[in-house]
Amino acid sequence: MSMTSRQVTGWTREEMAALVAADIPDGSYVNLGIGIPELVAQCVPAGVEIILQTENGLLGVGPEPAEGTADLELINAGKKPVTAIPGAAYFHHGDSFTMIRGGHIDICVLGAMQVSRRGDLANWSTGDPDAIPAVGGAMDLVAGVRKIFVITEHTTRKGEPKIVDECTYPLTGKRVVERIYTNLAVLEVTEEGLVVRKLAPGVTFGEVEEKTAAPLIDGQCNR
Amino acid sequence: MSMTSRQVTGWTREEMAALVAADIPDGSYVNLGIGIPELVAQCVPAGVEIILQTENGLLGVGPEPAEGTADLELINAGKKPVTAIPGAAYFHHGDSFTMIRGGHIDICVLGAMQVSRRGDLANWSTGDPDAIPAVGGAMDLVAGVRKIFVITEHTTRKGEPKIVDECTYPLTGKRVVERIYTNLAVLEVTEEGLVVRKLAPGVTFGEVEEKTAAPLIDGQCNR
Amino acid sequence: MIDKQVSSPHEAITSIHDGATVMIGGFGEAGSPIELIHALVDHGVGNLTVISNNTGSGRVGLAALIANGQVRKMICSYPRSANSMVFPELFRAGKIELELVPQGTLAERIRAGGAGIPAFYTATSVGTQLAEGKESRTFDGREYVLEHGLRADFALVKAEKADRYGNLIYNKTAGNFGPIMCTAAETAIVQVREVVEVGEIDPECVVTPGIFVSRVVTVASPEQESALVAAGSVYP
Amino acid sequence: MIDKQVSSPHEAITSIHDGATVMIGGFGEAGSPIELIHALVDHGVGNLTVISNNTGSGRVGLAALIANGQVRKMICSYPRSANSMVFPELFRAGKIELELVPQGTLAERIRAGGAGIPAFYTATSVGTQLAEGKESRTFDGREYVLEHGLRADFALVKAEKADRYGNLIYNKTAGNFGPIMCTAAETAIVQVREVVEVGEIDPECVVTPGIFVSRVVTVASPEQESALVAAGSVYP
Repeated sequence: MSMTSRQVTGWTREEMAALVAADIPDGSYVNLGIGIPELVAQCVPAGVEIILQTENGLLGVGPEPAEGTADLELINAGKKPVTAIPGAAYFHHGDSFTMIRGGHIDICVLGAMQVSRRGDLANWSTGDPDAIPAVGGAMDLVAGVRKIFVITEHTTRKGEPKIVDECTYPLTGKRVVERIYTNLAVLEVTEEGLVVRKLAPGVTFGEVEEKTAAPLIDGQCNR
Repeated sequence: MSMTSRQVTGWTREEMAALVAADIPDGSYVNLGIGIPELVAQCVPAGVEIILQTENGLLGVGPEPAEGTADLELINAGKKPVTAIPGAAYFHHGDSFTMIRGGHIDICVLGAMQVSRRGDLANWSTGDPDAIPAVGGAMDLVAGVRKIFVITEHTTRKGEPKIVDECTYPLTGKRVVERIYTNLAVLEVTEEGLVVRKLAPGVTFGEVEEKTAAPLIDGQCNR
Repeated sequence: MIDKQVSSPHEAITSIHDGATVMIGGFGEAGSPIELIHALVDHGVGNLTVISNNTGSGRVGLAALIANGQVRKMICSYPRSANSMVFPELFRAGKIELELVPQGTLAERIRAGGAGIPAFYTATSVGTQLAEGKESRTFDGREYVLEHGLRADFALVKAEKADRYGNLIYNKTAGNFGPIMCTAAETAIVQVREVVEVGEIDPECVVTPGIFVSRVVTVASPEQESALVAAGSVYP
Repeated sequence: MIDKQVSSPHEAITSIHDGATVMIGGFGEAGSPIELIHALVDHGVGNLTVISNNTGSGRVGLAALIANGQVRKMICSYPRSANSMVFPELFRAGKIELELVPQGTLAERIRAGGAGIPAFYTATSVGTQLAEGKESRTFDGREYVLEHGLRADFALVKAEKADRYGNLIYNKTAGNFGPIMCTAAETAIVQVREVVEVGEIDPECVVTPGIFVSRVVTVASPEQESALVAAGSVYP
């Protein structure tokens, strides 16, 4: 057996999405961010009905359109063609953000650049002076939606921690994230700090600590 | 010939309404208050199309329903059954007052208890401590509609002037009235004061002055 | 499966508690959810703050709720109207509180409450008694007053059709305050003439998307308030 | 007789003047009024302030207007997207100004402008860079920032159908900013696929009542921005 640090991979993106989906109560209204969060839609357990909102004016987002049936006027916030379920509703941006900012959406699942131990989220800008700043609806979602779940790789491609003591990138919102689903663990943001609730198979608490730039509390649920 | 002060009656209510209607440009969006203002709808000249809004959620108010066809869910702000013209639109109170408060209605015709020389309007409360205060949409209309026309008898039933130097009743809005149509005259509120633009047949400027508790300027139009 | 239907007006309103703030839709009788209000009269909880444009007529519907002593305070724009005696009597006797709000400000406060806006500025009421004691501020040379968003624990609303998701369409001018009240209440309770299959309401024509609705109850043939008043009915 | 129809996109936009503020509907290409924008490119006026969620893609539509040097300032939430090069280049070169606004705040500011509300408080952006320099205030223990209503001289909007009164319905998610922009512009100019007879649009389904619309022009088969971009089109 080699004693060098082994490669820790943990859950796949689909497994992460399935973990998020399993934590969404039946009947929830959910907004899914662009990227990995979109996978959550495909992982909703049988018998559970959740309603997806997209901020560009649709409640009741359905699956991707079948090949050749895409409608350029029926898209999601990522500007990809989608479909609408029976019982959907279309509305304008004013009404859409009444839903989001008025606290009517139960859960929003977002990607992250960084999350702090207190639940601060940075996911819209690297702060690079040469970058074109673009925020979209991210700040509205974190300010208005009841629960914010983050789904993200535990570290950047370069191996740097994304879960940190304080975000160094510009914030999207302060103290907004409730749970973080990474490839290594499921973490909850609590008053006491970041609690590890679940570890990916074969991953140890110590390994997660090593890849996290904030103190962690071991609070695994027996489930 | 008797030398005692003669009875001055001037225009009928229908004639007053016709004068108002003649001053509404083709294509205008108009809100009519409860009472005498409602008569304006019937006086729109042939070939002129105006669109009536009622604040309880209808743009395109039509005439009274034919006998026996009243729909209790199709009413105007006075809670009377109305009809809807082809090309009408229904909407909720939020959108209705976007029209009113956002400056989208061209003209509102209202009744008055008092109008001051500067165009202050009092038409919602006598200030009687025993009265039940009720304001409805009057303050929104005077604050938001582009032009406010008042249609009213020149004096109260007791013969007291309704056009006054300063309103003694609680105000609906300050400096909001543009024109006043009474049974005796048509008056315009200007920076210089109240200008009499038109006199009812057989009525003299002096007679109007006598029944008005504010200084008047004789500025009759030759038309 | 999401299904917001409940079987009776009584079941729909039974969670309304003493001291609750309740928005009630309707402009006069048009859109007034009379069966839900009557169930609330039967339910009997008190100290309610009711937000509604009017105060009802005769001794049925909202007027019956007030006559039954269940309402501590009314927030409305027009508390007197033809056949409205209950509120005026109690108000003169000092037995009910009134917050008088211009109709458009009332609508906007409800809409703001539903949209997460705690306060906004409006020109309505500037220079009048109703602006007294309110903060004012000048923007671009015009004076405005600060008004606050309104939220409620419950909304009672009447609509025309719903589906099991709670998507709603209304009938003509009976919509009025209903759609904005659904957005501003923690629990929006709606009586409809008919519940249709999911997919039957055109998604382009939905007025209240189901996200704003908690419970739906079918009242196929609602009572007409004016007919009850004309007949001299007294509820209960 | 009221008839808001004009005969061409050019006629529809010809009153747009140098220095005007112009709201342009659309979320990406969905709802982007490309023929009206191209007419504005031909028209050639400059120093425009454009309020739109994005900044266009390729070298057609809004991107063409920007590339043509007609836009002094963009007010938007998401100025970069796939195939968006024109704005980023000019922005990096300091040749165009950007006011970055969160999407919901942008929508609410437009809605407020249309509803006569000069300013309102929102929780969005609190604690972030985008709240810097803004007034903040606490209501019920939560912090909010003050945001101002937005109005424009003109709005360019794409809808599905209109009648001669200017009543509009939209298509699916192509409505997006269109309905609120119509309310917030002095002159709302709308391109539609079809003008129908008065009475053909169900009054319960009208999304934009005609009062908010000044001009309507039929563009039966609008260009698809993404197809033009894929083909490497450059306008003009």
